[in-house]
Amino acid sequence: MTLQNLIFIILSVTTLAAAVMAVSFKKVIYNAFSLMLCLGGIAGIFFLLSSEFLAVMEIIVYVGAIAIAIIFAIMFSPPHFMHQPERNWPKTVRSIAISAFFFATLYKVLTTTPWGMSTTQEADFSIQHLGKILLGIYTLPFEVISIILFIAILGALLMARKREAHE
Amino acid sequence: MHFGILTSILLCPVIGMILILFTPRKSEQAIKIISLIVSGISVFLSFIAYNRFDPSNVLLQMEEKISWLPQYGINYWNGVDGLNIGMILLTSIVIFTGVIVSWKLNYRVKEFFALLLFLVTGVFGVFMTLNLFFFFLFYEVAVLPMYLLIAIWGSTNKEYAALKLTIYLLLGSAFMFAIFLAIYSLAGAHTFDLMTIKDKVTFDPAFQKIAYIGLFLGCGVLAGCWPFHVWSPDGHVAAPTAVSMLHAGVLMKLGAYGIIRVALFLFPQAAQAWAPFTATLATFNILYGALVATQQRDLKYVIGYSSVSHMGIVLLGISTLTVTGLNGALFQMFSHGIMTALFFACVGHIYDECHTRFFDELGGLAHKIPILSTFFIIAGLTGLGLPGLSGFPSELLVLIAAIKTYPISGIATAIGVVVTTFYVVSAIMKAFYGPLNKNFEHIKDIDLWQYFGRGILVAFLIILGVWPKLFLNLVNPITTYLLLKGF
Amino acid sequence: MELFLIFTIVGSPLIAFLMIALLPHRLKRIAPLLSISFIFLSFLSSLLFFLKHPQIQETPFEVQWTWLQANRNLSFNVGFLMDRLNLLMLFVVSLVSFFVQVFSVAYMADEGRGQSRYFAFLSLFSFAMINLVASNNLLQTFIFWELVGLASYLLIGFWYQKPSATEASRKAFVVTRLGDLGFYLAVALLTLHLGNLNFSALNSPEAIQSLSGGMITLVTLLIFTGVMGKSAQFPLHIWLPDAMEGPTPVSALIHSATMVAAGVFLTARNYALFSASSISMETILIFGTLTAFVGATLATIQNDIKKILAYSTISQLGMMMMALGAGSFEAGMFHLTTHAFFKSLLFLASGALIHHFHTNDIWEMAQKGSRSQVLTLLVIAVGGLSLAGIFPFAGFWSKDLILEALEHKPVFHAAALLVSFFTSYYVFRLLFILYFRSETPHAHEEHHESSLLTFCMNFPLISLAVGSLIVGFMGTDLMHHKLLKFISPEAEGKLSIELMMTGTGIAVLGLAVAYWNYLKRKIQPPITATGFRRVLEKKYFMDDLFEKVFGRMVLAFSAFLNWFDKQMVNGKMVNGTAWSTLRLGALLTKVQSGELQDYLMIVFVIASAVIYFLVK
Amino acid sequence: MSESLIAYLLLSGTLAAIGVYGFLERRNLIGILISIELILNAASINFLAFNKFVSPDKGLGQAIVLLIIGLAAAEATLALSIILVLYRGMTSINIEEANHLKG
Repeated sequence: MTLQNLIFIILSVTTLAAAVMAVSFKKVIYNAFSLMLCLGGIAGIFFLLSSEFLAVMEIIVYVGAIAIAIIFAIMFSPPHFMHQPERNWPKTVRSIAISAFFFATLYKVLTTTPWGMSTTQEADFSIQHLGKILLGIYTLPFEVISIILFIAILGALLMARKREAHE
Repeated sequence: MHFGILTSILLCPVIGMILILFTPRKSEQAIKIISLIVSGISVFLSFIAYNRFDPSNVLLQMEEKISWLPQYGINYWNGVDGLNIGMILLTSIVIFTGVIVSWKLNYRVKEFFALLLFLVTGVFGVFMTLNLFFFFLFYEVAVLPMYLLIAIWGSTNKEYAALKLTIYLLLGSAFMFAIFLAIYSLAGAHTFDLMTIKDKVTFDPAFQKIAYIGLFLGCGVLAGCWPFHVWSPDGHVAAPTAVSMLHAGVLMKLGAYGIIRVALFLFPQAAQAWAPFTATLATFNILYGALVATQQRDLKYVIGYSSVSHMGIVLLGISTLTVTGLNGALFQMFSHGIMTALFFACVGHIYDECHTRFFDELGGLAHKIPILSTFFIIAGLTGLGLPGLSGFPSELLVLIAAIKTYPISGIATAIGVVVTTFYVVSAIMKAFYGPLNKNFEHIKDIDLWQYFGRGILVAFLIILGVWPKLFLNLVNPITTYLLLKGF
Repeated sequence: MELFLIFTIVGSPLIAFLMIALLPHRLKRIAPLLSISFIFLSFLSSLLFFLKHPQIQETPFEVQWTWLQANRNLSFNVGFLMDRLNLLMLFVVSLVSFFVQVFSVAYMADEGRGQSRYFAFLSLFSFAMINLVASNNLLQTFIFWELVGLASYLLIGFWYQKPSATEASRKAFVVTRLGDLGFYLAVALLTLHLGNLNFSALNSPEAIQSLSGGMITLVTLLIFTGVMGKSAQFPLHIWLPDAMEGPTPVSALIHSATMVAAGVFLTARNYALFSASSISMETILIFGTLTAFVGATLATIQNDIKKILAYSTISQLGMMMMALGAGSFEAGMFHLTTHAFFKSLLFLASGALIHHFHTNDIWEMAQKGSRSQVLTLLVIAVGGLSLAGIFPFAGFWSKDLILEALEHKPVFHAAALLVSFFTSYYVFRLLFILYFRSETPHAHEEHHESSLLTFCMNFPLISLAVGSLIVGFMGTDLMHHKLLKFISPEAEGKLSIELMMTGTGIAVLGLAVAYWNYLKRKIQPPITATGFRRVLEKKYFMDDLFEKVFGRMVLAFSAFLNWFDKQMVNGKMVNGTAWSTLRLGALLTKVQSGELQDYLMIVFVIASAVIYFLVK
Repeated sequence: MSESLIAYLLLSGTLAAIGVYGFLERRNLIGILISIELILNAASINFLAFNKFVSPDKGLGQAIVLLIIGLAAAEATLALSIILVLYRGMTSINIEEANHLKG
């Protein structure tokens, strides 16, 4: 067992455990914190996949922005906003069954597909390379994502705006 | 292509509709006058077309052809021959009088006349087009405004009737379109041009059989073929006057026309094979419609079922597949169109004045509205096939043809005439004769303008009854030619 | 010139009709004048035509045009045929029409606005009737046959406010149309088998040879059903008594003299065709006899003067048919002619009584003093004696001719004698009641009509009375059988003295019974035997049979169909389809819970399943 | 193990399945949002894993993951504002009450 493998196992277990917590706690705030933990684990996985830049981005954007936004949304809300309904067991069982089936499907696909492994092993995951291609051949997606973000922010503002005049 | 008179006829109502849409809602009189003028122009143009039409020439005349989607064989192709020139004339006459009859309408005038003209566009289109795709298209154009016209301006259970009518007619058109597509692809025609198909394609007998009956029933729904007739009485009753006139007068003919123009044209052998069946259905129509009509208590229902009965005569004439029968059927289409329009025009006035159409409540109207009663009686007499009016020659021709091919149907036709006499005379007796209901002391007879509108129809009934050659000369050469050639 | 004359004959009543119909309101008063002058014009033209062509017997005059082209080989014509039969009918129709119209001026004087409508309809009727007799082919005859039916319908229902009148008009129209059903089919059949409906062609030996015997029988019987409807032959006679709801002059014109005789005329017109089938001739004879008997017996118990005359008309029409059925074409036509005169005379006279006493009931008339109406009673006597077949009135000659024709058929001869007995009985009953049972009128002041109206009323009565005398003599040896020869050049018209004696004897017997019954009240005639009387009161159950049994059966069947249409076709099939579509839709909406996660579950399950089972 | 593709794929698969479970089970809209983030991250892991082991173009996967992160940010903002609006409309963020489409 190499160190890398050990790290991978620890990261995986942490991530999965955090993910399970993120979806199973009844209190939303716990979910949010578990999500942060889970995202941290995923950032580690990214690191293992030799994408340092994305690992950093993951921490910044997800943990630093999205999860925080969620927590803020929870915290700014009135108390009954966070009303905790009783667990609906039939629904839970149903959901578990379906997700298990979903996982089984994925598993079947993953195991039966012959993945053609890449022959070239020299890795060029450098930030420089990424920057080059982002502003080179992938300019269009890059621009598109910025427009999408812009529109999303505008839309979010527009929707969240209080519309007293309309009442 | 010389001056496209057919397109001009077709465009008249379209232009009228556009003008109406640009007219302010308030100026109702202007809207009515626009409708009157455009329908008047279409009558005028139809008469020019009639005049220019050469009956002895059995080929298509006044053809207009514009490539539209030639890859798929969809072309804007109009033309007239003896089969449809009369129908175009009929349509223009009925819409003209229909506009006059709707003169007193005062609810949502703008939309009413716009939709009415739109509807007429579709009817004109179906009658003049020679392309199956456009046939279907114009058919739909004719059907859809009908829904709104009945559901908004109608009476007596109007939403139900409008829905039923629309669903029925769309069902019929679905049948038709399915067959059209089958002709296009399955039978390998690869064009929608009727004449091209007729000249170039030979259909497999098995396909013919299926396609013919599909088309017959599809068009038959529109023609009120038993047992698909139930939409028609309800629809006629619910519709406002002008729409009833157009509907019973013209739209039902559209079905019969479709049978002749498409089904008989393309599948003559199958027509021969199915003839006993279709003749049986037609016989049912005649007797069933007439007998049911005797039981109605609403004046409009009587006329509605009489239409079913009379359309049976048309279908029987077609089913005989003889020159005489076909002539009779075409004549009956024209005659019944005018007659039933007159019927509805009269009943419309009665309903406007008395606010009822039930026999129990009517009675003695002849005291108060003698002219209208006279008109109604003339229409009734046409319906019962009184000589001197146009119903007689057509029924006679169909009878002669039927008694040769299907003697039982022929006898049924004659019996139908007697039953028709009974219900028409009973209707006249109950509605117009007898003591006057006190509630109707105030009612007024039609004024000179309305007199004129209905008078046109009466004049046609009498002229054609006295001198049927006027119409038969139009259709006789083509039917003779078609049947000699075996279509 | 001939053409012009023919057009004047057949067209002038139409012109009168159109002019009256289109007259402006203020001028409606001149309607009677128009109508009368045009019908007189028609009469004059036919007279002129006859005078110009005295040899019309030998060379009939015929013109025709194509009316309707059914297909390449088949066309229908309009045309006019002028031969002796037509001319005779033309004279009768136009003359009787003329007198009746003149009479109507007085009779309908109180109608006001309705008067113009009345005269318009009368002109329409005259037009149709004249064309019916002048036509040269069966189809045209049928056309005008229907049009006279229409005019009759309109005139019976002239007082459309009266429900009984409209009911009667409907009955008349529907029953005659029922008869015409056969005529219609006959026209169609003949068109198919001969292709030429001209009378000359129909009755030519070639045509008769080309048709099979069965076909001739079928066709003639079908035509005869039309005749039965129009000429009120048993059992389709039921409409005629009811038709008396119309104004009396209308009854005089349409329902006694002209239209109802059209059936007899039609049979005479196609006599060669009819003669070719012995079955048809027998049928005609049998139905004629039945009709004559039924009519005569029913007339004996009526109290309504018009009903008496109506049943008498039925009975006399039966007599004419008997003559035709027995093979004597000229006897039938001769009786038609004399009957037209004396029956319209009787009707007009009864109209005068009704107009004066405002009642139809003979007992009431007697009570109010019918004896004071000397002139009217006189002409009724002339007509009545003629009807009863008393020498030397018109009916005597024609009836004798019929009896003679029946001589070789003992059963029918006896029946005819029986009919004469009843005829004479009801005629004298009428006369006795009106004259001898009449009370002296109260001294109430007579309301004086203007002299013009009195003239209008009396002139036709006197003329017709004189006319019916002359017409009778025209068929006798005294005038060299002028009329008979005119009808048929071969006619012999020899009257045997024995037959004359028997006929007169029977008539006198009827007189005697009536005398005893209504003046002396000594013996009870068999007619009052209760059982038979009840049958008579029920009109031989024929009305009930048609209305209650036949009519109700059809109506019940229609009601069933109506129910079927509403409940089964519309209800179960149409609304049922709609309902099941709606139910199906409602069922499917259950799937749509509106909950996002339920939908997502379905998506995931299905997507997973598809992938799972697709991936190998 | 850290050098085998299948390990990463199984990890991402498990993560996705957990996300799906949450998506289907949670009634709280914020919980659903969290589940969606999990699924998105599973996808990101997949992309990077394939990028590393399968794809010859080393930049592509990263670029896509970058896109995903961007989209996730956009989605999160929008989702939160939608939740806010929904809450204003029905004073609850329980998704089971947002069933106006029920037939």
